[in-house]
Amino acid sequence: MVETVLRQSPLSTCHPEVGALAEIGEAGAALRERPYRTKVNLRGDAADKAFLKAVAGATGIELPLEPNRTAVIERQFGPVATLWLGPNEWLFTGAPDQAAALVEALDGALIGRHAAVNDLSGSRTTIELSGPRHLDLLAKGCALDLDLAAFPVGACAQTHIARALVILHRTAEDRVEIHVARSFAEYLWLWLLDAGAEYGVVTLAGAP
Amino acid sequence: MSVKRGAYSIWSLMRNALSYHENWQRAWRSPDPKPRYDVIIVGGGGHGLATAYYLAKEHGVRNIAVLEKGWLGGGNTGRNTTIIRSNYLQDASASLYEHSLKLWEGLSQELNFNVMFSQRGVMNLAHNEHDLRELSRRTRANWLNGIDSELLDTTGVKRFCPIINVSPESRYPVLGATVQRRGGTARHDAVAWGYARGADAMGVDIIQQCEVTGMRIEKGRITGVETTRGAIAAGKVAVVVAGHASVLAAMAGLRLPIESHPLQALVSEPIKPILDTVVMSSSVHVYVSQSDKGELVMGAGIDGYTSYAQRGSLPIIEEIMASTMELFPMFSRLKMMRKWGGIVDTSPDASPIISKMPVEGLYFNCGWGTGGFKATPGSGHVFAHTIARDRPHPLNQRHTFERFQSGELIEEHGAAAVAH
Amino acid sequence: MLLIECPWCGPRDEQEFGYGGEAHIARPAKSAALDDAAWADYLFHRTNPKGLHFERWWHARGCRRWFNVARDTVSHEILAVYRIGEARPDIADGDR
Amino acid sequence: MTTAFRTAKGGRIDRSQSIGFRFDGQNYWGNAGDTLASALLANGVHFVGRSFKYHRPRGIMTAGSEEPNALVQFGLGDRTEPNARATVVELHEGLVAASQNAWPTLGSDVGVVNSWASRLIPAGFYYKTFMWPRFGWKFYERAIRHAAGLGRAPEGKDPDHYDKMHAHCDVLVVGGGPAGLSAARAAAMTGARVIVMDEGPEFGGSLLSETAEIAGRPAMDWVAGVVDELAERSNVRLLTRTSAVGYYDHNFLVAVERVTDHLAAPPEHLPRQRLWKVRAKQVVLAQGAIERPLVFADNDRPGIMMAGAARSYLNRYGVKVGNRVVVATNNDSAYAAAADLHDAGVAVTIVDIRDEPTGGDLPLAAFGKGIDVLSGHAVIGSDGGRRVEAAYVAQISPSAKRIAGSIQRFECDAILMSGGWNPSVHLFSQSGGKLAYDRERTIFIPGETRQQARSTGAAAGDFSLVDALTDGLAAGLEAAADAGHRKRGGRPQAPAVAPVITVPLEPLWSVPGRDPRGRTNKHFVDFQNDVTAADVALAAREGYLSVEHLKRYTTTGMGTDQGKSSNVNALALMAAASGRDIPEVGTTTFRPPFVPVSFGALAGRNVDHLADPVRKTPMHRWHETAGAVFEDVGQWKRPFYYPQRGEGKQAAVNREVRAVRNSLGILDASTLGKIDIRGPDARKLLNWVYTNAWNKLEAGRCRYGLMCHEDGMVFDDGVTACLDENHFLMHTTTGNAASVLGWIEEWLQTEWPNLKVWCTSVTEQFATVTICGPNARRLLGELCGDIDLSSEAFPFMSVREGHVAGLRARVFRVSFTGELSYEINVSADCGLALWNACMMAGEKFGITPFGTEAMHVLRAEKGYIIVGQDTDGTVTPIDLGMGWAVSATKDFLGKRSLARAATAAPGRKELVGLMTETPTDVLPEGAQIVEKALESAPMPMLGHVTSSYYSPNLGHSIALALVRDGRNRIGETLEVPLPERTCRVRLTDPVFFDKEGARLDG
Repeated sequence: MVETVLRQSPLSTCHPEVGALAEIGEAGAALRERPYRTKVNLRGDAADKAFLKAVAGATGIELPLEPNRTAVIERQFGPVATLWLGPNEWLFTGAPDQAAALVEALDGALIGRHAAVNDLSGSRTTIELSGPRHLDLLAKGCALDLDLAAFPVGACAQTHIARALVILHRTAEDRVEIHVARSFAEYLWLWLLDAGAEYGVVTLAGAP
Repeated sequence: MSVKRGAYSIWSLMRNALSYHENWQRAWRSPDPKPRYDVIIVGGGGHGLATAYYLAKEHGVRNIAVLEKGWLGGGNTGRNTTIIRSNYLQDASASLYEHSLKLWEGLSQELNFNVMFSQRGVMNLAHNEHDLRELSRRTRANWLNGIDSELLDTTGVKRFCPIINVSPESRYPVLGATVQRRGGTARHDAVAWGYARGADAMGVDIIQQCEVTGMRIEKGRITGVETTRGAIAAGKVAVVVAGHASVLAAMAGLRLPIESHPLQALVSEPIKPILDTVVMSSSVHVYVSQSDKGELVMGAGIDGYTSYAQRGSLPIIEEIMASTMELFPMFSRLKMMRKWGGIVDTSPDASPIISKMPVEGLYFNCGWGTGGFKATPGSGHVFAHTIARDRPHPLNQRHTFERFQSGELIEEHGAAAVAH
Repeated sequence: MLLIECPWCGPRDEQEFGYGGEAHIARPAKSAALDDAAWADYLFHRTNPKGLHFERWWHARGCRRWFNVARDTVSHEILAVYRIGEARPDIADGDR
Repeated sequence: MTTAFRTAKGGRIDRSQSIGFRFDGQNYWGNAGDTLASALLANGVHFVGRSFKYHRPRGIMTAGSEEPNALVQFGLGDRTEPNARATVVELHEGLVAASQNAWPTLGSDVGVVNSWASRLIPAGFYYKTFMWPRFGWKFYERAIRHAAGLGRAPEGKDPDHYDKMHAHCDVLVVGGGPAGLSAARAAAMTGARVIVMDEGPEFGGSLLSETAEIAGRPAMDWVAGVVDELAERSNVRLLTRTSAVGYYDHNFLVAVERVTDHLAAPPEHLPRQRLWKVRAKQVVLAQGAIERPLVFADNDRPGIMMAGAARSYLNRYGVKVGNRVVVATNNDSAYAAAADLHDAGVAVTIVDIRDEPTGGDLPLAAFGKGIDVLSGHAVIGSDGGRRVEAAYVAQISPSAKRIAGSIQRFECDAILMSGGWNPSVHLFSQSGGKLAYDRERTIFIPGETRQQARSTGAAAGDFSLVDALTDGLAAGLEAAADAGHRKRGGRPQAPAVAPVITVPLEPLWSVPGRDPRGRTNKHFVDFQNDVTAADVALAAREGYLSVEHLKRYTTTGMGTDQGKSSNVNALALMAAASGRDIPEVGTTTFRPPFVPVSFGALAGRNVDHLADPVRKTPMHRWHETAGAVFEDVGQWKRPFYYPQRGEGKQAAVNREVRAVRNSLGILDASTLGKIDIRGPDARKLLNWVYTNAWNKLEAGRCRYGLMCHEDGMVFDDGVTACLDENHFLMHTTTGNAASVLGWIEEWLQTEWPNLKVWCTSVTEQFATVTICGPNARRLLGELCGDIDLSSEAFPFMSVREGHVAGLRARVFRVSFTGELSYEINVSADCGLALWNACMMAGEKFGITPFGTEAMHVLRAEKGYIIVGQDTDGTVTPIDLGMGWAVSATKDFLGKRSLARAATAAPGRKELVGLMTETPTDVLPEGAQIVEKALESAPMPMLGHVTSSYYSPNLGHSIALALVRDGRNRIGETLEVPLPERTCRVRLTDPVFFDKEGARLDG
């Protein structure tokens, strides 16, 4: 596909080339872009059992119905995380280049149902934030309670960091994924670097 | 009835110094309410007191009471950032504010009370093409309305206010501005006190700590008010209570096109003079001037939710400061000393209602939103006329309550986005 | 700074929300049949009470859902949060 | 280094570490652990400033953040800070500070003339004069402003940066003294998340200045133990140098941490200050108390200070504030200061207003030490110049509060005063809590609370150490329990402390002076703003009776200290002067911030390159490289025009405009809002939100629509494509992308929850490249093989899917320029690739990138409006001449408003075209239009120019305008008065170019 050769992520010029510094070392936090990851948005009625069943049938994913929680399943190309974005909205995230297949599967399964599937892979990029001080760094711009008890592994939230709207997803105790609209990505990247300077922050080579 | 009282002057000040200032008289009396007044004005802020003053002075009405639930000037009069200008867009607004500005220009002498009207100029900044176009439109309308206004380019801005950051590298660089040199600031409390003293001298009863709790209406006509100090009969009742207009309207069974919002302002610690004009920017949401005490006086937009609490939320202040840092990076190490909130009554077209109401003998003056202070003298003047003659003054004939039905609005959002 | 409980996402800072004014103002079904005064009442006139206020908010920087809030406009205390379509809770001014 | 007033031992300073610093050009030595104030006092320097109005010499009055007098210009150059309180500035090597409000020097200040003229300038004098001549105020004001202000602002940009931090906890404890630490420890034991913050560099609060013992050991040992214990707990965060400044709704508190102000060389990676924004489930307020001055004649000379402060300087900093001191008091607490100073070898005389101050333990101890005590006496005045030299003491008759006997002069070098202590209720008051007046103790204490907060210790009016420890502990446990955390096992106990018996103070709000009417000497109430007891009496006399009038008329409490030490005295004096009770006068509402907060801390990181997000399209870097000049459109940067070497704006725009009309232009339209709309009721939704009808739009076709708010005024427009029977893609203007979606969601969710429609923003999913001009089809033909581009197969206002330059694309054949035009959407990641492909393939057509300005000219030639430029929120579709887009049959949002009396009336302002008589005359946008220009203003205006350009294609300027009754006036000539000339303009149809639309097909 032409796309995979020519495409450019919004942060492609911000982080070091592949093979450059890839260690967090003494730094308090590390930033890494995870470009091109699949992001498919689904709208549908959570109260409609047939809808939920159709989605599960097509994808094997049980849509999370609890607010701000994710459901993760393993696929051969890696995990697919389904994020609750609203009572009738979810976001599937996973390895790059899976959107077309996912959209097709969903569209196929949801024919005749009131649902909307949109490939939004190009509209957002993902920044992974990790390191011993990553939550302190986040707390500088994010008003959510990020304590493990309040925001456990598997939690997600739509909120804002400084002046950028984001979707946060705690993927592990020591890391958070931040999905950010591409036009805000550079701002957020620079903001994280600036706010992280106090702890020392390294930028790792982008990797999907 | 009128009250004889010595005039204020440097001579009276010297004379009183000889007696250690122990012989000054009260600036106004504290009478008990009478059973009946020809006109009751509800609200002892600048607008209400000015209304009483002009009713007594120009319309010969003498039997007037001003009822204030707290202390004079304790509402928005004493809580605003005191900016005065008349460079409004629409003819109906511009003529009203210009009328007011002209009254400001002689007000200290008129009242024999120094309101410290300081014509240091008011500058409105443009940060993008849209702003430039809007300011150009407003200024050109001002010219044809006979209102002084100038268009400045970036160099002109820098010359007029040398400490402004006009770097093109700024996030929202300064592309130009308008300036109204006759605009400026005044001492807000003094306006209330000056009108109170003047009205009192003409026999107006100014009654503080007297809250109106109900309206007496018989056969579609107002006959008086209930208050925390008893019922008071009145021929006419004029309500001018800013943030609380809806509350008073509800007492008369009316709903207004008004929402009450917190509006915050703040002052810095006093510093030596650095800013000799008023700088306003509607697209980065800040306005700032420096008081005669040396404090920087600043404000921004309203809080988003309705409220009757005289306080707002922190983010508004954080936004003001971020904007301020863009325009004045040198202010960073100065300190906010005090901040406060007022309750502003916002109308759909950002223009006031100065109007007769569906109840006979009832008049409302409200909806000034964030910009009422500058209008104080003019508002009182035309409102007094409206009350006395039971019909609007030519300058407020479009500021009716009914315009929201006909759709003949006086749209001033552009000019009033952060209108102070 | 208000802490508003989104019916789905739980308590979040005021900054995540947008204010939508007075709640329970239904759009007149036959707007053409209204006279100018009735239309103005729907369009512009508001209760704007001092005290208990039923109002709409939306979680603009979160799940983007609209919902209703019963809030005291003096103390800013939030007395109830309920979803669109749910009945106005039975709270009277002074119930606190 | 010898510093004359440093004690031989004791205190919490590091005697091994000498620190050199400079004040007013003079070099001094202090020690690590000193504040600037304590170091100056150690050097015997009391005189550090001049007062605001009278320029009277002033000294250091307190040892805390409530300091009204000792304000200094701290630091140099761009790091200088005006009005820093010397009492909280921590000493560091090389510190430089200077006095303020004095010229040319502190010692010989010309402003002192104000003091000589002070009789002429009582409170509010300026309201009574400076009114003549009428324009004189300008000149008077200049002089007044010159004299006003305290410190100087830096001249350059702040080299430091500022941080913000959000935090959440179960229990926030404000104040790290005995009560606060006790509360924090108890709360922490329950497992609750606890934050405890204190203003000072170390915890301990009042204990830092105490000699008391806790559990049989020095109190600071207990503090150290508790702090160590808390520091080890993972559920506790300890913050020092952190002042809680604001208590907002819903238990949201704001605090400022001073991170580097105390460092000689701040590391670059650290912020200067950090603004903490804490959301706490429960709050314990334990901020202690602030001592009240006594209001006696000349109570403001350098060397006159609070007794508690003197004790603090002695016990905490190892500084004697004088060698011979007179202690003036009306309560027991000052006896502790007297006793400690006595023990340090200072000659002490206590002057107590009370007749029999014998009941309390502290006076007993002082008597025991043999300290002279004059009971029933008061300090009624002072003598001295730049330093107090003597106290005047007289017996006070208990009944009349008059001077009863002869006046004695006590030589001294310091007078310590104590008028009792005010609980620090500022945050409590900010939280909406009501204050209650305790008549017995003459203090305001926290009353009914409005938030999840409790006050404890001295902040609650419980001044004893025993109370602080036990009440603090209880408050901590209760707060934790209310936050859902209970202590398992036994209840912790407060440590044992020897109780101290105190007897009540005896208020004497204004100490009589030698002149019975207080005429000759000033009795200061508010030290910073020079408000005297006589000023308060004057305010009462003139009727400024409410507390707010008092403050505003006299300026009491309006200084940088916000009246922390003066408020109650002022209230009491007003009460006395107006024959009322103190609570009747009222309490002031305490407003944030508790202490002044730097602007920088409030702005935080939202400055410089992070001031506001810069939104960039996927092709942004290409535009940059091509030398584009950008325009801010909301947060977006859009290419405005692309000047070639040496080209000005007009030349560049002309070239770009011609290129589009003559061959081919390319525009980055990625910023347009895009909303994916799906569902069986999608058409119903479109029918509601657009003024025109959408029932018949077929799949693959596009339609233009106008949106109105319910007020009937146009607020957005754009093209919506039907992708499938139930699937639409809506385009909005760049600026309204978010608000249109929000508006639609609002209607859907609140008014039409039964409509089956899903809306999803896809604005950022697609990059949009617009190619337009006669050669657009040829270019697209070269890049796209799977879409039939013929006019029949792909007509104007339709959409197709296929591949462009090998990229999956959706192509819209729409036009905002009047030329044959395609808008190509590809995944945003591939926007640059598409752009590059177009540029390469378009080279042979002379493809020309054009910016928003050329786009504006092109659309204006066609009479296409820009919402927000040709409309302003007062314009209906009818006014725009777009009645054709308004459905007569269906209802839509805003429709009813169009029928309102004034909205439906004839003669409204309508969109027309304008042609100037002189072709090259380009009208300024915003210019006003009149029937006939008059000699002078006012002139009745008919409308204004909304858009105006030079059209290189027509060789003529063109303009759009809103003109009253404009469509009926087409053909008429009107005038546009400009400052330098008047332009005559002919009203025309708004479409200037290709009226028949022939060019749309290339």
